[in-house]
Amino acid sequence: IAAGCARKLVFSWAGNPGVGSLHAFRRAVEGTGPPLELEEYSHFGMVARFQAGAARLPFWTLRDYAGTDLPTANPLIRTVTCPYTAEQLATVPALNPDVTIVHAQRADRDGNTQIWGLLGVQKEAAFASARVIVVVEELVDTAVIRADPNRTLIPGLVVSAVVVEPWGAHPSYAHGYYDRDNAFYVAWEAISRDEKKLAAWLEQYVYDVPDRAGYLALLAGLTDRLKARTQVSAGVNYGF
Amino acid sequence: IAAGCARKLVFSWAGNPGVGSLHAFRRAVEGTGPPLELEEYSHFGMVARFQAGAARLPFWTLRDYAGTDLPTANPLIRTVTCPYTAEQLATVPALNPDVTIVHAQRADRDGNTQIWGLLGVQKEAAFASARVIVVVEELVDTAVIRADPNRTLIPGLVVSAVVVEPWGAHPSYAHGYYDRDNAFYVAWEAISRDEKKLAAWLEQYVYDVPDRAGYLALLAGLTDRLKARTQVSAGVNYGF
Amino acid sequence: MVAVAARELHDGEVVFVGIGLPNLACNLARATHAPGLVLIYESGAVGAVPERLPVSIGDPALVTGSLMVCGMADVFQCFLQNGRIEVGFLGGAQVDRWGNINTTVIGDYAHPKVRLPGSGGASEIAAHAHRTLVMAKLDRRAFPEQVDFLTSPGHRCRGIPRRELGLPGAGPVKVITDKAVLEADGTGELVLMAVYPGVRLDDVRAGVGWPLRVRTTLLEVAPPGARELQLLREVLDPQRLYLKG
Amino acid sequence: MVAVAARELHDGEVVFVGIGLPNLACNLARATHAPGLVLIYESGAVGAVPERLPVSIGDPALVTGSLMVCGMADVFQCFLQNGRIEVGFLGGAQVDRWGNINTTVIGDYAHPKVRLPGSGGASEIAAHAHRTLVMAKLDRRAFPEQVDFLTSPGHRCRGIPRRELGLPGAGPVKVITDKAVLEADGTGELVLMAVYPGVRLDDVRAGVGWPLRVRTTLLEVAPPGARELQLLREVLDPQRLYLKG
Repeated sequence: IAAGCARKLVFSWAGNPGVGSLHAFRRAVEGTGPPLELEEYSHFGMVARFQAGAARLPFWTLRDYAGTDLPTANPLIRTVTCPYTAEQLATVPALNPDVTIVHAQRADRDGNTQIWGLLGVQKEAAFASARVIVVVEELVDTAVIRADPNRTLIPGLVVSAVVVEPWGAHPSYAHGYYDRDNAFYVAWEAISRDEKKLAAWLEQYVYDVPDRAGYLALLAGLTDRLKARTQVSAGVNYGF
Repeated sequence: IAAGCARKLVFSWAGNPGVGSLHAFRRAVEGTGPPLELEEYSHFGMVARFQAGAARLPFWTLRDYAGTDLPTANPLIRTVTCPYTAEQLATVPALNPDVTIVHAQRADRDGNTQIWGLLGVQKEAAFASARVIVVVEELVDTAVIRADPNRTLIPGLVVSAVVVEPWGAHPSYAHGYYDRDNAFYVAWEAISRDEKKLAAWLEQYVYDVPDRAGYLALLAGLTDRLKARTQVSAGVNYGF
Repeated sequence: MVAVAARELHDGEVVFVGIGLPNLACNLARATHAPGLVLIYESGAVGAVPERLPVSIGDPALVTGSLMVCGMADVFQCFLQNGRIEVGFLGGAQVDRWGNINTTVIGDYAHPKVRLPGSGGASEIAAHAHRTLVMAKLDRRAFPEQVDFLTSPGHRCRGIPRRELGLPGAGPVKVITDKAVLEADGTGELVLMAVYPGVRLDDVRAGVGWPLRVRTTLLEVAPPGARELQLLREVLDPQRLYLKG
Repeated sequence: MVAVAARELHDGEVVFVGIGLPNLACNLARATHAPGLVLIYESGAVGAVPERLPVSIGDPALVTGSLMVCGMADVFQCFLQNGRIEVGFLGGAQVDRWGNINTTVIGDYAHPKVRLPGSGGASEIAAHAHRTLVMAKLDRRAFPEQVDFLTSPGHRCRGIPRRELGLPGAGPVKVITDKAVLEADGTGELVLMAVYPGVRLDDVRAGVGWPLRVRTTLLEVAPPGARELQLLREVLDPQRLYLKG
């Protein structure tokens, strides 16, 4: 938004998690920054849109929005009548992104991707998308995937590209690899509140770095500070 | 069906997997056995019914049945019009069973249930059901569940009872514990084809055994013949 | 405020938890009278036992040691819409006379004075949780007669009673503020139920944008005990991320 | 028949596999010209590499060593309905002139002469797979002009062309029998494309319940090679569960 790349935001929540406001977003919407078109749902609505997209259905049905102003703010929130009970239920339209980028712990070179910890809507977004790029902490042999197929969330047959980029989720975390850089989120409050600071940050950490390694090189001590401790689960028996 | 317990069958496929016909079912429907009411879907239709039930929606939408005779055979297969594209899509009504019985590898005493290998529609059926009974190979400490929460398929908060019954899936299998008793399925062809043999089998293996242990005692050598070999997966790191 | 909210939770209940004060309240309840609370976070952690104060709804501490992790589609469809959530926590920039909540915009939607983050999962929590608890600081601007934007439904939405809207849950049964506790009366209107020690009725009335009615027997909120304060200050939020005092 | 079906599969394709002969065909193709086939079973195993001949669609050998296991909801919604399945296999008690298949009843639905198992996943495979391959023994009763019950849609259903029904996949492009291979012509009618060595045209016509048309250039099916036979008999089905010869 601040870099002027975004024309429209389709969203259900726009804040800095656990910290506060997203100031560039607020400036745009409150009329003091570059204009930004909005298409707004709730979390369930956005999840439902990805589900419809993943199932290649044109819409998804949910019990939601009765009594709220959200359908007025967004005319794409509509209703359907149940063919059995005749009751009215809310609908949202399918979302089929051009590209979905997923961060995962590991994948093989064919894109078979394993994720543990929180799963979000990554499976649904991947199946809904025309192309999928998976960014992984580790590229593993297919034998690692095949040794525990219940951990696979996204099959290679929907993946277009695998990018191997350790620490690629920073400032967020990768469960089992490194923790969230909370100091960064807290610092972002002051950076994003001030348009000049934000421009300087973009210059230093985005425009002026040649690649991800260059970005990480600017963050001294990161790996020592955030590396995950070891707490490995037991395996299960796939023999028969 | 043969024992006269079933009045109506709601189904999508009725065969002896990999072997052939279910003869008691055929006798009933072909008019030479006790009468049986049918409500017939396809697999996808039945899966969709459980999904609707699990989501507490009255129906589920799917692209299916166009051109087939299934909606004629079953008037509960209907259509809905998409509020965005105006296209007609098939619907099936929600299925909310009174009781769902799930077989699983392990659960804790609160019913938090972990399953690996094939998952079927067990999660959806459990969430759709008024009551859930979980039959497990092993009762484990909650710490075992909490050590690998991504393996939990059914949360204890939807489970009414846990039954600890090793070899409880026989003649089917429990992945990682024992294999399918294929000889049983093959033998079933001859037993079920002949009403007298079937009655004798019910007498010996169902009516005359006091409990599951009694049933297993009749099947000498079972555990040696079918016990799973060991092929344990590696764990993953839950540290952060 | 956190201690007061914690007391509203019964042992064994299934609670949909947000970050911040609700998370503190739930973990305080778990550490005191309700060890069997099942905490569910919208990010997909079920039966979470966070060993540190989660800094976001997606904190890895919510996963490690939890009973189950599921996708967000399951959280909203199989837990919330399915009716498995007994208590939901809500907060917001505006709470009105009927318990409606606004987390979307102050002013007009198209040209807002203040743009807020939006619904997140609040709209559906307000619809489906068996009951909701609202936590908000008492302030006249935060408690208007009617919300500028109705994000999460209360007991009467733009004149229509909750029941007629087909909303499954009972709605916001209590609003816990830093000065008083409001509760919904039989008509769904928020009325004053209890005040904190030392708070005068006029202070509360000054913080509310409608003629606030008072329950026949006004109660006084019991202050947090030593054990509650010690847990909050030394164990649950030692860095004072969310606590002020 | 199995070897002929195997040749229809291209390396790297995503195939929805049933038990029995289709499973043999897929695993023969995987062992010969198409090692990169991705086999998906309706039970939820993706990229299966069964080390033994699966005795049921839920065989644990389909899981161990596979690329992914998912629930059946994902199989049908995210793979099949999503359009990710390139080839589907179908079989049935009746296959008609337009490639419609019956696996439900012989005779009237309410009072059938023979009750068959039903659709299983066949109806939706017929609708959604990019193309389907049908395997059935040639027999006049099995190849009627019109199926008694239309379980799985072919190219023309009760007079309505497939395209008008909005079915996403191309339908049954080939029907592989034990005597001949039929293919759908431009109108969707099954016509004779190739015969097995030594099979006479009259034998094929006698096994079909409609005036069977023949493609301009009738082909002869190449018999299975030594390697194919050896794999089938010694590796894939040594116990002759599905193979006769």
